[in-house]
Amino acid sequence: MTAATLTTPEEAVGAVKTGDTVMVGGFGLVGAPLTLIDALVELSDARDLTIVSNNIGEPGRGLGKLLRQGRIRRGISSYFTSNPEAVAAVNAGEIEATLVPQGTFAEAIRAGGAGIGGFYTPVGAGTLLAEGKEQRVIDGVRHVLEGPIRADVALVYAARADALGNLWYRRTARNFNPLMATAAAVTIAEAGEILEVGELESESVVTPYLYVDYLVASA
Amino acid sequence: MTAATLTTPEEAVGAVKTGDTVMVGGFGLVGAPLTLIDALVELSDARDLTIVSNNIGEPGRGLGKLLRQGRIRRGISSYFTSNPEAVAAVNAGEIEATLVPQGTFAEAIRAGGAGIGGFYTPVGAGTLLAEGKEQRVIDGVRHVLEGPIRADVALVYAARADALGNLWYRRTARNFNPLMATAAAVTIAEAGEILEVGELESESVVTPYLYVDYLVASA
Amino acid sequence: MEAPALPAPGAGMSADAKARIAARAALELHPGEVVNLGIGIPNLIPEYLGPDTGVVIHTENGLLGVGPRPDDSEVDPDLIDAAKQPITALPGAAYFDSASSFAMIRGGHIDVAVLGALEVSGAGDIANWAVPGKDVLGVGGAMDLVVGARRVIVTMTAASSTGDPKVVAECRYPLTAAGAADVVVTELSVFRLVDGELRLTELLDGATVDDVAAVTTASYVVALEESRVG
Amino acid sequence: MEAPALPAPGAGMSADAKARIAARAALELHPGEVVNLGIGIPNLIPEYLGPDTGVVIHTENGLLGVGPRPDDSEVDPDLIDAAKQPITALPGAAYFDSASSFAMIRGGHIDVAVLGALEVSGAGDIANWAVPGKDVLGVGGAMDLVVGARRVIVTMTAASSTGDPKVVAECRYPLTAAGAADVVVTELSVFRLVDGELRLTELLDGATVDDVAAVTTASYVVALEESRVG
Repeated sequence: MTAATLTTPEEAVGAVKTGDTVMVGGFGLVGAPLTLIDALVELSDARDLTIVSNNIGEPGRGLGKLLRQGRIRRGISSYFTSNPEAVAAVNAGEIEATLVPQGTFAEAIRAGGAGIGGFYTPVGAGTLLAEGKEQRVIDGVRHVLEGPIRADVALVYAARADALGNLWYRRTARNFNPLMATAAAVTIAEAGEILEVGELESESVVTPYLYVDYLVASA
Repeated sequence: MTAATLTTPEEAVGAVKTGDTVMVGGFGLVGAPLTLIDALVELSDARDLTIVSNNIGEPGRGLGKLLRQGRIRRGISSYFTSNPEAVAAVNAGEIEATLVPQGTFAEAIRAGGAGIGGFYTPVGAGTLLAEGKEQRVIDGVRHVLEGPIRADVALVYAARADALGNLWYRRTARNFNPLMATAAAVTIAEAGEILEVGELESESVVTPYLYVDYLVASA
Repeated sequence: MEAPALPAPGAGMSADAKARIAARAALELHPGEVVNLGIGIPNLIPEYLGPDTGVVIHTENGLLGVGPRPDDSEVDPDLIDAAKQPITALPGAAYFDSASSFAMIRGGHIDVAVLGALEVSGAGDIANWAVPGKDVLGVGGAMDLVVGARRVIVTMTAASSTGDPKVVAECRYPLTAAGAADVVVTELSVFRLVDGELRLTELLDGATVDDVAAVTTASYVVALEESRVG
Repeated sequence: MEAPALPAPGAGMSADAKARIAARAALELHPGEVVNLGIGIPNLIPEYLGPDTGVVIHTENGLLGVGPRPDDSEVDPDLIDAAKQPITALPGAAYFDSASSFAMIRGGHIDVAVLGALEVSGAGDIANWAVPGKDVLGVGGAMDLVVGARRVIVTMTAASSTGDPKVVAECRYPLTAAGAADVVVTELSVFRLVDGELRLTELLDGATVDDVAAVTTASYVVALEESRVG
């Protein structure tokens, strides 16, 4: 693929269609692509979305805005609890919830980007969250088979990008962003700062630009 | 675990015992821990070693020296061919060879460090290298089940370390080193340069120091 | 960071009980160990670590080398712990993505996980994430941590707010993992799981064997050791 | 980097044939595509890419953005390609570890893999790593590349050095992967696999349909298109 296309938030979120699965980076609101989320909320009509994100935002903040619009059909997360409105929506049957242990969630997204068909993890074996999943004993330890998670569109946030779309993340705002950037058909990166090509040290690039389709400057 | 212990090559390779599995970083000789390999060759008596390395060095260079000493019992590699003496040793029945596709080799080492019990890859399915391995069709594509690779000791090379043992790799000398650093009971890192704590940017650390047991300066 | 004075033993207030549990749990951590601290009581532990313990704190959202809490002027919006509270990072700290962070955890590279629980069974089963009939919608990294960490320390009050024992014969609540606990610290005592056997090894703050028995339904062996509280 | 003059058609020497194959294969690559080039003929392709094609070269030992070969004075011992030859890196290049590199490959993020082969079958099966009875000790990244790349271009001479056809009904040699080839470029022609059907789409350097048939045992449809050689 070619260098990332620099575009507006509005054009970028046009990639999200009704019924899509959308990954959204961030741990809580830290490292969340807030400009892109706002564009999705204000400038897109896509609905019946499956959201893959560690949390469904907070009440009225981040993905919590999209939730209030009733445009989320399903969430795949490790921690819905940080948004009581998401919990209420699940309990009211308004959205479907798939709860995944956080490490499995991260690993499954990585697997989705890395062409891995599935993996065995000891985490969750024998618990409620392994119900309906294949389990097998490996070296005496019970493991659960987990499949990859992929998406139609990923929305990620990086503190710095270069004009090609290479990404660099700051401090704990890295979290799920580099994983999600690899696991979607279309990746849209929001960057705090967009540098000239060559201004990011090549060893410091965390997400090489072949993963990034659209680049948007943070508002 | 505590900060890495700064030590001599001789003391460090004392961790390698007869019968051990030893991972050695590098793609060919680039990124190979040559000071540690020389110490293993000259200052250690450990034999019957299983070597996990992309190549078994070159004739009389790197791991090729250890091969000439007859101390390698088995090699796990993607490309023995770069050392004709390794090929000859396999054909003479002097060493046992396990050939693994390079991406599977890398992924299996990562899995070994990451507590993954096994993973399904489409690579190699239906070929000679999948013989004897479990295969299954996932989403219409045949996959092979591959297990993790772990070792007793890993020898890795990094251009820069800090005094704690955090590691930074230069250019294509990164290759298998960061993966192997995670996948052994004891990791010995050879560094071209050992900096004060705080001199490596925290975002640029590739191998956090909890993975590194011993730190040795390159000769 | 100077350790604050311990609250008076037996003060009975919940906040005090929690502080005493955190203070006792801190004694379980050794210099150089990499430790992940859960939300709640575990998060109080840094206050009871001396300045030179050299305990290294990992937070699963992507940092090895958590420093003290920042002053208001030092708060960095990009720097939080897993409880989503502002933190600082020590010199020599390293940042990484969530898959790498949980690779550390699941791969056995974290020495100790300290976490709260609803119940621990005599077999070391831990239930800490879900109450049947209530919302079962947040698990976070708990399952990964109790499976992956080399040593798991549970910190919790001996009984629930309604008086139900929390060290139990069998967990009623959904498990986080079976057989995962190594140490349980309550305001009354320390239990250790040794070779699959639950042992009462220490009484705290004047509690008696009978006090512990009154709020414990798990079977255990009384094998008291010298108190580690200085 | 200026493209060198093409060798004269029909010169017949092996080096010339290889150069012509590389030159024709270069026309299969489009601006902005990420391409991985195997050892041998594929490694000659950069010489035939114009300065503005914008083809981005990935090398599986950990670099996206391979630049031209260095002068002797520019050689950096830490900077090689998968053939272990010195390279340079372009501005905006990125380095990564081998697991990340093969995650790119296996995950479908590399647009094109160009590689040599011993045989390609009419079904697109590729055999390029092992000859029975000889050493079967080097596979490298070949299997990952042919499975993972979105488009796989095989560059090889039409027949082996002993005159055996290499576009065959069924591979005699151990497979690298089944049904993986999309395009086969030899010194005589271009074949394409379209919906599982092998098509002869282009004759090169004056070769005739009969010339191709004489060294091809695979079944194929003749479906000639306009030559892409300028």
